[in-house]
Amino acid sequence: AAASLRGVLDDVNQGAPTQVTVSYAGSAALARQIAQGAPADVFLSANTRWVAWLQDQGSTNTFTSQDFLSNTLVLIGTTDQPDFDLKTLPDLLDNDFLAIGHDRSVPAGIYAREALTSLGLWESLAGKILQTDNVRAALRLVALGEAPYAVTYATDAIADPRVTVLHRFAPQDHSPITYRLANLSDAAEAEAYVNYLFSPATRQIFREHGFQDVPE
Amino acid sequence: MSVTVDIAHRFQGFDLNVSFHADEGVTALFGPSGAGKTTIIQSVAGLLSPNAGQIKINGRTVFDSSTSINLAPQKRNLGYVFQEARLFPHMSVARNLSFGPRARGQALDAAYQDQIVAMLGLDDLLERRPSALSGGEKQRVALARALLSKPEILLLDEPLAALDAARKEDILPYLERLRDHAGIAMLYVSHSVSEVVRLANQVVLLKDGKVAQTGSVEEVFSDTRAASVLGLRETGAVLRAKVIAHHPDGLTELKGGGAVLHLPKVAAQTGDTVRLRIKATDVMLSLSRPEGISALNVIKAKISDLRDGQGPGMLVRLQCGEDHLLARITRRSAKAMDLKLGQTLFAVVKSVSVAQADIGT
Amino acid sequence: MSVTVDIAHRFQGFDLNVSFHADEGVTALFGPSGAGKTTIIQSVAGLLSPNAGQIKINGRTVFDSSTSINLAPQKRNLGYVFQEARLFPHMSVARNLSFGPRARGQALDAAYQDQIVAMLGLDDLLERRPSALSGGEKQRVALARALLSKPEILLLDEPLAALDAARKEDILPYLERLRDHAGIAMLYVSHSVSEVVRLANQVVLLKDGKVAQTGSVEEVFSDTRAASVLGLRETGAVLRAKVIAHHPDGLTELKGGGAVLHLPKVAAQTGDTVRLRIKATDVMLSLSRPEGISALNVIKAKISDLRDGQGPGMLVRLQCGEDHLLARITRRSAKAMDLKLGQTLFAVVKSVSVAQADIGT
Amino acid sequence: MSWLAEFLGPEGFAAMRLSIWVSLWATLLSLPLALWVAHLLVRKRFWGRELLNIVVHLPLVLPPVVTGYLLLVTFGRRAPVGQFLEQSFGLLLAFRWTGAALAAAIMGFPLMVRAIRLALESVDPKLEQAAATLGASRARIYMTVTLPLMLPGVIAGAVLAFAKALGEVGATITFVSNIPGQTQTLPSAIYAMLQIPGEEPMAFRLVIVSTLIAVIALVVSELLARRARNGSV
Amino acid sequence: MSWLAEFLGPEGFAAMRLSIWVSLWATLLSLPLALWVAHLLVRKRFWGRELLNIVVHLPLVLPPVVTGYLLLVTFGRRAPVGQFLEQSFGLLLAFRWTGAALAAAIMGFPLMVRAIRLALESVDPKLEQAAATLGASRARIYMTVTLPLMLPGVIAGAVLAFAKALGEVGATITFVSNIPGQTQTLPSAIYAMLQIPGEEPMAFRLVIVSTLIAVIALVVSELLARRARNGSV
Ligand SMILES: Nc1ncnc2c1ncn2[C@@H]1O[C@H](COP(=O)(O)OP(=O)(O)OP(=O)(O)O)[C@@H](O)[C@H]1O
Ligand SMILES: Nc1ncnc2c1ncn2[C@@H]1O[C@H](COP(=O)(O)OP(=O)(O)OP(=O)(O)O)[C@@H](O)[C@H]1O
Ligand SMILES: [Mg+2]
Ligand SMILES: [Mg+2]
Repeated sequence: AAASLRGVLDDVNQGAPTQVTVSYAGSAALARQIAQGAPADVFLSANTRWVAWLQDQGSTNTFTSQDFLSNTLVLIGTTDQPDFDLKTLPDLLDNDFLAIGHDRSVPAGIYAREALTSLGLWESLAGKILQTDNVRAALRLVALGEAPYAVTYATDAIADPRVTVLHRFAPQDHSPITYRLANLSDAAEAEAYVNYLFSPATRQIFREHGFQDVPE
Repeated sequence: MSVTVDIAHRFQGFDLNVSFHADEGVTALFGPSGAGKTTIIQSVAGLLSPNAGQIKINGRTVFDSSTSINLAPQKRNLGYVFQEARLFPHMSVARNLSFGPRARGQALDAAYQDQIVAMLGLDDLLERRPSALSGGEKQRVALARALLSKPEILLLDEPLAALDAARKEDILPYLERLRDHAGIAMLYVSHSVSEVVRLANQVVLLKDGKVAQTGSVEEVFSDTRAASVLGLRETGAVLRAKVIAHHPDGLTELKGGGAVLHLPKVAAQTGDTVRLRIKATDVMLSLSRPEGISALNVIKAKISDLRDGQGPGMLVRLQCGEDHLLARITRRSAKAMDLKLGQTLFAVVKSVSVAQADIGT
Repeated sequence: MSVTVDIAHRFQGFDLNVSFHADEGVTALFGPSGAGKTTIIQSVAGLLSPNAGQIKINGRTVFDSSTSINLAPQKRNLGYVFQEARLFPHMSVARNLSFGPRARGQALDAAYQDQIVAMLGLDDLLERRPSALSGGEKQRVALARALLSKPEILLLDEPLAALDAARKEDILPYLERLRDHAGIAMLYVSHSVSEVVRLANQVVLLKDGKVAQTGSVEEVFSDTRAASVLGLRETGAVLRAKVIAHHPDGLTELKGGGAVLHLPKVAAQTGDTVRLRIKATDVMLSLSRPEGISALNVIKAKISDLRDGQGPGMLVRLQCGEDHLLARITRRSAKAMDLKLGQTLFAVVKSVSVAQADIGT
Repeated sequence: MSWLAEFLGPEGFAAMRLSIWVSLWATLLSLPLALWVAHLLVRKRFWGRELLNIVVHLPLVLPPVVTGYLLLVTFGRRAPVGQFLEQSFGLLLAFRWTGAALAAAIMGFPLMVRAIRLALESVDPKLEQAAATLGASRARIYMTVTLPLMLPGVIAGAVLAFAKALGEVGATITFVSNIPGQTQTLPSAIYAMLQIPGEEPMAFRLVIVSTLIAVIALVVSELLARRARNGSV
Repeated sequence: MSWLAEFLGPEGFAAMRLSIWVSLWATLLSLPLALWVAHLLVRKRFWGRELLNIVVHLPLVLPPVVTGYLLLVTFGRRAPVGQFLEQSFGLLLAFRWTGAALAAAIMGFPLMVRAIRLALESVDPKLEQAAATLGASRARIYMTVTLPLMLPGVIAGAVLAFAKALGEVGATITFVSNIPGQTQTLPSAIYAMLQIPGEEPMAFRLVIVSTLIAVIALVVSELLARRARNGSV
């Protein structure tokens, strides 16, 4: 599973019907490993592109995939600013940085760029953006006070008490944020586990962590 | 056991070009610093491949530049005492000593080892590391290490240079016995004439990478021409003498040079023939047979050659029986005594002035 | 310039405990392998801190265990020729030679350097690396390197051991000049008696880490007790003689031991006093003044001591004028001649048997 | 040990055990090869020597992910070499601890070879010559003279490789993934934990354990090296 | 150069230039410190020596992310040391190439120190003694005897550190992030490329360039080392 799902998934798996072993790594690494015959039954990707890539490889016998979770994008900071205005962000930054995931390789970074671009802010933020190798690193920069702001998932903001959400991006400003699940095996246990993941009780756990159901 | 060397090698600014044959016994390589002694020995050992030529050990070609034969050192079955000790720094002295026998898969010859260790005074050093040894001690260990590997050929590069006279006196008789009884060939590098005369059957005189002279010790060192190479003090003759009797007062009676000689106890059996070196400077001439003097050895002789040296001295060659002696005297004495070719007179040699170290058995 | 040493040091299985004073000139450290010579020299150099004691150089305390003074080697202004050459392998010979002057910030003394280089025959080696030198060449470079740093104290640990007689002959006179004119103090380790006698003003005889005897060369080497340490062949006496005249036939006339002596040209001015070493084995005794013999030097003497040695020999001490001589003869001769204490007789010394190398100017 | 298991949690404890195991194997297995490669690089002149030198250094130069990626496409279960090894020897590397050991070994290899090379270069060939004149075969000389004399360097190389193996995450996680109990080493576990805000304390527990293991390895190596220098025979 | 810029694209080319720059600085700046630390570790006996040894090895043992994290909390803009450096010397490390150089230097430091240590240990103190008796000061001895004799090891250490700097990504990206043109080094760029499906070819272009740089460094170092061994003075 994508490393950023760790935490919530550990909670979820407590009640799983079967014994689940999770390998947390980057989506790219996992996709490639599955293509090379990794003994994986279910692949949870933070990123639809690597699921599509894996499907193209055609290296697994069975392959069914479906959207799994959704998330929202937020701007976080360290202190609560009730009258925060996103438009002033370039000025607020002054000598400081906005942390986002890498704008081409990290999903949250890609969404962040899309959002900021459609809001007309991307250009004016040039040179003030820190790109990290995963979204949690962006979060960490804010948590440590190294960067005053970051664009992350809402779920990340919930997970870390040191940060507060200053702004929620509207879903239409960026492509839909979807986690995708690929079922790679026809084993009954895999089927059961997938069903478990979609069960209402499990969904509730995900929601508690800030995730959202995929819009129909 | 024998070694045949015929090699040429070139270092920047130095050309080696030598050819000699070393039979069983000791062949001394003698010559000034930088003459090429070590280079020759290294070639025989197989540690240096000369540019051209060939080397045979016991008739077996171990190196030949024309056929590209070059036997590895470990296959040449030799023992090498390096000019610098080259002990294994990570092993105790004892381990250094047992290295050769182990490597050759020989059973431990404890008696032999004890003998060597005692002779070289290494008993107290066995547990030490080489780094905790004095210069002379290192050299002794290196010698012991080479001896203990029981080689067919021994290459000794100034093995006694760092040792005191007393210690040399302990080691030389052993090397003599090795020469006489073990049937091995030794190449022996030394700057000490007395060592060479005592040990060597044959001398290869080197100069600037060339063989200046080669032959038996008697030939090379009795040659009046060799005097310039050997230096004033070392010129002398070698004569053969037969052991007649060992007397209870510690003197050995010998017959040689047509005369009866008395020397301090010579380590040889009655009837054996020994080699005596008598330095030219140790021989005094007298017109009449001297009486009432402390010298026991008076040899009647005939002058066969008179040769002026540089300086105030001259060299007198004497025929005594079938052998000859050299005497170095001043020209003033020669004039006073009116010496002439063919004249008969008496050579006086103090018994003890025939040094122990100059007796080759 | 002087060195005062009073130290104790303990190695596993070896106890050093020595005390001596070395004045301007050459002090020889003489003794068997492992006696502690190098340990002493290293202590003086500051490369080894003895367990206890103190060392003074020119009156300045450079080491004192009680006050924890321990001057760094670089502050002791000395030159050290190591037993193993210790050349810098990454520098050419020329660079090795100029290391000392550069380090001490001395201006290059080209004339001096040329002189040393020529004396030691290093001209052709200057561009070489130490790894391309023969054993003797390395030793010569090491000696040159120490000399060129122009130290106040010279520590020489067997500096000539790997050299041939001819080369030694080139170097010894230079060391003599250094001793006589440069006013520096030298500690000189050597196993060669002739080197020591020729060079040293004073001898410290070491045995097992203790000073066995100390004193002037004359005292130490003429002492019958020293014979056991020196070995049979090296026992002898040293006597002072005055140069009377140089004769045209190359002989120098001297007066010493109450007699007139003739030696091959001695390198000293008329009127100078020189030191002659006469080995006990080179002295022959005669009851009457011998006639018609080649030996020029006959000294009238009185027997002052008769001492049995081991073996067939004995040592006779002779009083001649204010000096004394030692003669080594066989007991058989002594009996035949019926020698007694106090008896007057004649000592015969062949002129040429007083070796050049044994004349200290 | 139980307090340690408690301190680290079951996953962390398993990761620790696996990491030690993997690092030891990686170090021990690469040692002979490193000795051989160092020997080739120092003592032999052959065509391709410089190439070998470069190949050995590559894992250091390339980002670990790249090394992991190359390992995956070479030794993966669908990859030619991986399939060959699996079919011929039943040796499975991908997604096994064996693969983690391979990754760690490769990442540490340049360090190990360099240390050994330096040590070999400072062994005096004159001593090997002396051994040869005493009749020792080449192999014997290597075992009794060369190797003991370069032992401090070999130990240094081994420690570097072991330490590197303890810290290696990029290539390992890319090659064999991060499967708890199977391929999750200490550093992979630390990596995963750092993904969860608030898990830093647990991550730092693992870091401390990792450091402790390294300290033990270092101290042991220094002792061994000291013994080697003073001579062990 | 323009063909290279085309081959790599502007971002890749910038990353290459930055990487060379950062690696050179990392190597050159850590060299004196590594010489000093190696000297302390080999020649001095002091309290805390073992501790220093461990600290030096830590970057090797810890997962790079951890090192990066520790750097961030030490040298970050809000961190005490970082603030001190910024206020006192105007030296900003976080999110700058200077920080990338620092991260690379620290990651390569254990390798450099080890190589230098090994070399220093094999310098014969007898030669230093000889230099001392010739009147050379300690500093002079170090410069003219010790350093030249250990030069092959120093060069090896520098090359290892340089190579490591060329490949370091974990600590760098964690400490200074990945700002194209400012802190995006070659390995960061490669890492990012490998996360994007279909970008492998570009990643491998960068890998090739990275390898080439390393090859040049290696060849130069071997030449230097050979000259050093044959003696350069
Ligand atoms: N580092 C050491 N550890 C233990 N013993 C040592 C050490 N160095 C020297 N020794 C011992 O101390 C004694 C004196 O050594 P030293 O080197 O002073 O002898 P030396 O008189 O110079 O002998 P040589 O003429 O053989 O050079 C020897 O017995 C030697 O074995
Ligand atoms: N590796 C080398 N490169 C260049 N010249 C060398 C090399 N080794 C020796 N030589 C030179 O070759 C000559 C002979 O050297 P060799 O070591 O054989 O002399 P040697 O007779 O043993 O002298 P010594 O009595 O001083 O040991 C010397 O002039 C020396 O400088
Ligand atoms: Mg030689
Ligand atoms: Mg000594």
